[in-house]
Amino acid sequence: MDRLPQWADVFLIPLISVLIAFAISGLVIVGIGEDPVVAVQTMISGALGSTYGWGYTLYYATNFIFTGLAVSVAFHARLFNIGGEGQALLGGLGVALVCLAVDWPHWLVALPVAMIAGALFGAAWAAVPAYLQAKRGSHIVITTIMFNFIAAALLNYVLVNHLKPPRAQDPSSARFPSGTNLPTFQDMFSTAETTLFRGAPVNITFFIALIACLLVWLLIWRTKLGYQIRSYGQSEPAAIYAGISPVRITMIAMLISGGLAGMMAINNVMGEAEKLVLNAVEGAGFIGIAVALMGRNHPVGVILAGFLFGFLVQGGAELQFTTSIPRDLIVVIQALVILFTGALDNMVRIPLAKLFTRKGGA
Amino acid sequence: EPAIIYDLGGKFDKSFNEAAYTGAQRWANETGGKYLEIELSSEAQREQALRRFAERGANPIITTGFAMADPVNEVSADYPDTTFVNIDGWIPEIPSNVAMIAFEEHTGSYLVGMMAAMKSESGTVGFIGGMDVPLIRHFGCGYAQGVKAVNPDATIIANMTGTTPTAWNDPVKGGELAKAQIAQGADVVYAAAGGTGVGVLQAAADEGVYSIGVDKNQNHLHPGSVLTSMLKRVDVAVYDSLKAGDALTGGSMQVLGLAEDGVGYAMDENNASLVSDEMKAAVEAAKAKIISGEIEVTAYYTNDSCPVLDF
Amino acid sequence: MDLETLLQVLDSTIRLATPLLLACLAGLFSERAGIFDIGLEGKMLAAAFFSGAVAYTTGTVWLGLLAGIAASLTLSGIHGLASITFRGNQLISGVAINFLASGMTVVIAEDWFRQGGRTPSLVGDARFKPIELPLSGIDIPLIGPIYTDLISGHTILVYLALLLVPASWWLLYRTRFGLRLRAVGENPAAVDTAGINVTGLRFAAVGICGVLCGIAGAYLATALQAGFVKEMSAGRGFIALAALIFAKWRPWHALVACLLFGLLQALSLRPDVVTAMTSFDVPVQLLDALPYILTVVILAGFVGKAIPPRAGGEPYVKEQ
Amino acid sequence: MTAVENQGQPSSAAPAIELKGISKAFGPVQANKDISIRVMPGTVHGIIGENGAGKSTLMSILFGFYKADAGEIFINGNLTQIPDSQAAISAGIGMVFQHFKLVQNFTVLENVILGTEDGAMLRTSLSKARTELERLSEEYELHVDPDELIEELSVGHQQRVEILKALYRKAEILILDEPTGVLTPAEADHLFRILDNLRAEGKTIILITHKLREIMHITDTVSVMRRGEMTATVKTAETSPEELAELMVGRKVLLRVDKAPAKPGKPILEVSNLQVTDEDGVKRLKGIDLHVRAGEILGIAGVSGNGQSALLHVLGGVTQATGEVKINGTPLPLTGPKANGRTRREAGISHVPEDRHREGLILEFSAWENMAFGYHHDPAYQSGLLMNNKAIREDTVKKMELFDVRPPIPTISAKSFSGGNQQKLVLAREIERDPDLLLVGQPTRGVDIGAIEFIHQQLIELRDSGKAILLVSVELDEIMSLSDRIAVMFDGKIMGERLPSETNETELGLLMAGMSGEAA
Ligand SMILES: Nc1ncnc2c1ncn2[C@@H]1O[C@H](COP(=O)(O)OP(=O)(O)OP(=O)(O)O)[C@@H](O)[C@H]1O
Ligand SMILES: Nc1ncnc2c1ncn2[C@@H]1O[C@H](COP(=O)(O)OP(=O)(O)OP(=O)(O)O)[C@@H](O)[C@H]1O
Ligand SMILES: [Mg+2]
Ligand SMILES: [Mg+2]
Repeated sequence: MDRLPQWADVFLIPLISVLIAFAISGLVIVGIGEDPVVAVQTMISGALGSTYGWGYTLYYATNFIFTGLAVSVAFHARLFNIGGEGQALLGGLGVALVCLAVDWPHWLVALPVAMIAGALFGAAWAAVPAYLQAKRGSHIVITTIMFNFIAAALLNYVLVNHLKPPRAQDPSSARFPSGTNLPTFQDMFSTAETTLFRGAPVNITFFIALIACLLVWLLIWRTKLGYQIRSYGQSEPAAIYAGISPVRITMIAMLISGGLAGMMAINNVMGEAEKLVLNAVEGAGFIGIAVALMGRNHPVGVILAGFLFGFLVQGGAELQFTTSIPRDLIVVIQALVILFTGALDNMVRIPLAKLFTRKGGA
Repeated sequence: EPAIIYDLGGKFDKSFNEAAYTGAQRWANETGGKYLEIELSSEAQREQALRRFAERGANPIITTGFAMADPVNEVSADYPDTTFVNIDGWIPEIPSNVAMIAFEEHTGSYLVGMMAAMKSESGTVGFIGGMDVPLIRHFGCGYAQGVKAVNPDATIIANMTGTTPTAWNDPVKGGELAKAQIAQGADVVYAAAGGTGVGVLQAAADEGVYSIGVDKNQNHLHPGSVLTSMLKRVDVAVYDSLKAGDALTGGSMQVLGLAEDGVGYAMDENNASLVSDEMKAAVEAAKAKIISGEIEVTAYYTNDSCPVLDF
Repeated sequence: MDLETLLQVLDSTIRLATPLLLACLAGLFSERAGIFDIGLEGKMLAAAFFSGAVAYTTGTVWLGLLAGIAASLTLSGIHGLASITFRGNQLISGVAINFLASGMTVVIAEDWFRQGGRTPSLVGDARFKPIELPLSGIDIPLIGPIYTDLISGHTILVYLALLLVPASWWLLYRTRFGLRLRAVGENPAAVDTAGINVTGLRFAAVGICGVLCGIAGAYLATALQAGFVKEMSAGRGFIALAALIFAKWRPWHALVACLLFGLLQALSLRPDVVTAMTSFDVPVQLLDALPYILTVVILAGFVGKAIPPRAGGEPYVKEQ
Repeated sequence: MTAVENQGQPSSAAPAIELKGISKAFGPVQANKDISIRVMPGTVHGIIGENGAGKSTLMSILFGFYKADAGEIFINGNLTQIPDSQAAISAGIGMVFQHFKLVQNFTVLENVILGTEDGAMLRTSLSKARTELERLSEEYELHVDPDELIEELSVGHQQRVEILKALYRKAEILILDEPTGVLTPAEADHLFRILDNLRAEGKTIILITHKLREIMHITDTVSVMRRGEMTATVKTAETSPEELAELMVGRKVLLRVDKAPAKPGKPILEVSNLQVTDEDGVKRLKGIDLHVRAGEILGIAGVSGNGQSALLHVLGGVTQATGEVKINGTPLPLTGPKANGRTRREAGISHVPEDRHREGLILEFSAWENMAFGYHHDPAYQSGLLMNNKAIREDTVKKMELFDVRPPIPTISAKSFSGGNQQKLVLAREIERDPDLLLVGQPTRGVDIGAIEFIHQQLIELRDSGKAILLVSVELDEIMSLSDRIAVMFDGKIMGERLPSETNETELGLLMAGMSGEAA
């Protein structure tokens, strides 16, 4: 097949794909009788026009960075972890159990324990599909989908029957003790005169997400383990030749992946809700697939794509406040971005490659 | 500019949220006023919606559903100049800028329970709740007491749709539950299940038995099949709150019962032929006795159980 | 459990199994031809909306059914374009289609009806009505009630779905088309060198999948219920997928799997029955999760191995 | 023995097949370059050529599986468009591919009718095919149970199904791509009887093979391909194996490597009763005994598919086995998690795999990342918790220079190097590890003459520095010129061992065909 320069593969194709997705979304907006220009303006001002908007955009971006990293680590081992949703749900359970277990004196003490618990629960939820893939060849895509549903049912059960405080109506846990409340950007950046990020849920987890990106980058491109993961992902026979155990790499990559997805819980459960609610993940596990795809499985790309999706979600919420465009339009845009950057990649790539070959040949 | 936040299920659930919407529309039509609104689509949006409106200076901010009580409690502290209203919820200590509104659903349900028992030929009636929470048991308990008051030998089949908020919006499941109850002999089915009730009422109409709507007047949905509706005047509560506007004060819990016309049963041309004069007379008599205290309808909340029904 | 209760539960099972069965057969055709389809859910949802919307607008349920099929076929077309023509990742395409349907149905519903993402209730001819089969109500012990309560009194789509089981079996195993379709899912190169058009065959399979998902969706909105509500497919596409694996990609097994999963759904609506049967409280959540758990067990190969079509999930690439 | 120009053939009858100017490229690979060929009806025409010469590609074009970039096809003298296999089948062409195109979980009958069903229902097709199959089986000695599943059949029987498929479609021209590569000698003999029958019936057969014996035995004419080009077409009766070999490899003189006599030392590798069963339950190795001493090269000759790959894989830790393997007197683990490439490397074994694309390299990785492949645990490549990429890059530059890898840029990806340079990368990585034992599979497959010479020199140098080398190659020349001892493998067993000075290609060829040396 015709070859493309790397920059075109990494930047141009996703860019064109996203633009096509946006163009079609624009048509949808026109189709429902709204003004796409107004929509874009609303989204931009709502998501980026104030520290409040930024506070939400970055909050969502934090979620998506975690799930995007989760998907991309698995992807490097050529494993398609579609179970980020369930792993993040379970991570939430782990975080909640830790937060409710003792009356934490200070968030600095609670946070590391909660992080470990979230990661462990997420990893545990990824472990079974990983084991079945590695040892019994069960297709990990199907098993992780199944585990998403099982996780939802499990969480439902635990919340309703065990974590719900007596007499409470809705299925959510008790509020976490105040010693677990993470500092928000409002706490960190407001001065005496001006309140910044007022009420926005973005919190210290954002920085943890960035650190996670750095660590994942180091892991994948700078450590032996990452080298082995990438080797296995590129070619299983070659990996076996080099003495890399497929079973071991499959397990490890999925455990890291599940752990990252589970860590998302410190953002949404510990940082935002400060209690465990049903469906706390809100599709972030699936959006992580799009984030990883668009970000070309690179942490920097994941940050950028996570930010894009954070913007879409927050901007989309604003649409609903100020225009009569339903929030679900954002789901449509997300779908189109996934479709064009993921499944219809070749539709952009093939003509582009032809274009480049023709230019190269001329 | 006031704002309304509808709970999961949406403002067109033909029931609870739609009642709130009706009240708001009435206010808008009468006063020409405008209001902001949003329909929640997930749990995690609750706080953001509250803050978003508070940031924009909306006042008062009216929320429907008990699940909003906790977020309101949280957020209200950050916006002392905004008044928040919550319908159906419960907070241990009500902040001074939060107005809580509750209804005596059990007394309203008692009346429709009486009507169900009088209408039933099989002696078996059904109750289908939405999400399995104390509030809905409260409905069911009042209903059961009403049924038993008319026919102490009556059988009451009670089911809940689910344990999560999706139970408010699952007409398929509602329909299946109704069919199951009808197959067990129920010939009047009371749905206290939000949007799920649409499926219940549909199934009852399909199977040719009677149903009882909830919250809003649902008699028109299937004329001739919906026996009546247990009115819970969320619309009135919303209308009153909007009307009070900036003057609205918080810090207290207001309970609306039969006396205040906060709850009741619906009569209109769609069910006129279904409800005989004797039935009406009996129900009206009971209503008066409840208001006067002569009849005491036990609230489920009293000790988290129902004297005449096991859930 | 008495006969009456049993019949009620089984009756409910049939109603709830029907959309699963239709979607499962849909997936069977697609996956047998080598195209994995995790977008069954999305196609059903889109079909549910468009069938409800058009049935309401025109007052004719048959037009609704056609609209549902058309909507589902459109999404199938996208899936085919992505996974056959452009040799993209079939799983990602499926994920995208699920998202697309979930968002689009609400956006269009909101624009069209302004009822919070639902259609108005369908009445009269805008719905499929139960059909009383001849002789229903006959008074023979045991057989009478079974015939009247269980077999008779369903909508035409239920009978259609049941008929589709032998029809699918016959099509797959007794016709030229079926032979080729199964072959293309096992070894597309063999089909290609036999002088058959792989692309055309796979598109045909994806098309059948679209039609069946369309019927499944229409059943939800116009037969099981009277109108569309947001997310009304409620994971049935994934349960159908699970049933497909459970059935090891075979039509008759699909019927059994869907009835089993339908029974689980019916039982989760009847906790009283479950409690009576098991004599302890089975959490409804367990019943909800059981289809998925069973599927994982099957996938793990502990209860007979489920071998998917060999060429499944891979685009057919002759030259690089 | 003169090569005849294929244009020079008398045109008394129209050729059954005539190809004119066929070209085909796969991306940068020019698989076929301006190829012309004529095949007369009622003859068996052989095609020989090295791996990757483009034989299969040419036949796939004739069968409509690939589309040629340029060129014309004439069938029985008529210009025929063959855009797809359907057109080829209608033109009376049948093909038995190197890798069979059968649906594994279908029955023989179903495979036979696939694509030529009569009508939309299967019933009539099936019963018709059953009768027809019975007739064909009788006529051509092609007996197979029509109701058996393909996956239950032996390879030989699967091949019969492929031939039956072609005959059922009334093929007048039958193409067989390396049909005997997977057959036992008895099966191969049977196949040749069938081909004889077919020729007697007036059918035209094109036979692709690597085996000169087969060419001499059955064909009427033979074409030689090299690097995508058709170098010659000759009458079989007028040629000899030697001449064909020369045409195939492209040089008159066999490449001889200058080397001093070996000075073997103590045994490094000792193998006894090594057995391997693959995941399909087929025994790949049926009890191998051999040893390699320090300072010598043991060459393993054999037709591919006779267990050489399995042997390399076991010794390299890729697959599990039973038996005993000792290195420097210490037994190696052959099963369990310890039987892997890492422990083999730690034991002093380096491994140049047969298939550099599938195993030896990660094509997407850069040259320097590939230089660490398999040796990523090397302490010299680490700095603390991380890998020392700088050290790896420096090491790579050094080794690339040493092995004259062009271009000597460590940052470009492996897939961007030409085949020869890719092979040099792998060799540099494995040889420079200074192993006690080097396993080398097909070291010069797809490699040009210059590089071959270089690679051969490197191997000799390693030997002279006192290392043991186990060389597996299908190229007899290579085996003859490099080895100090030659073992011939056939059907998972060592058929015999010879000294290069005391044997010749004919004798080795016989051993490779499973015949004992004495008969030669
Ligand atoms: N589908 C393909 N895509 C890309 N390259 C290909 C493809 N098929 C063959 N090639 C390349 O074309 C060249 C010729 O391959 P071909 O299979 O025709 O060789 P061959 O002569 O049959 O070799 P062998 O004796 O090993 O079978 C090789 O370089 C091969 O790698
Ligand atoms: N796809 C590619 N991208 C970048 N460089 C390439 C690519 N293909 C080949 N090259 C470089 O171009 C040069 C010529 O490549 P080519 O494959 O023609 O070499 P070659 O003459 O066949 O060499 P060899 O004899 O070693 O096989 C080599 O230096 C190679 O590294
Ligand atoms: Mg070949
Ligand atoms: Mg080359």
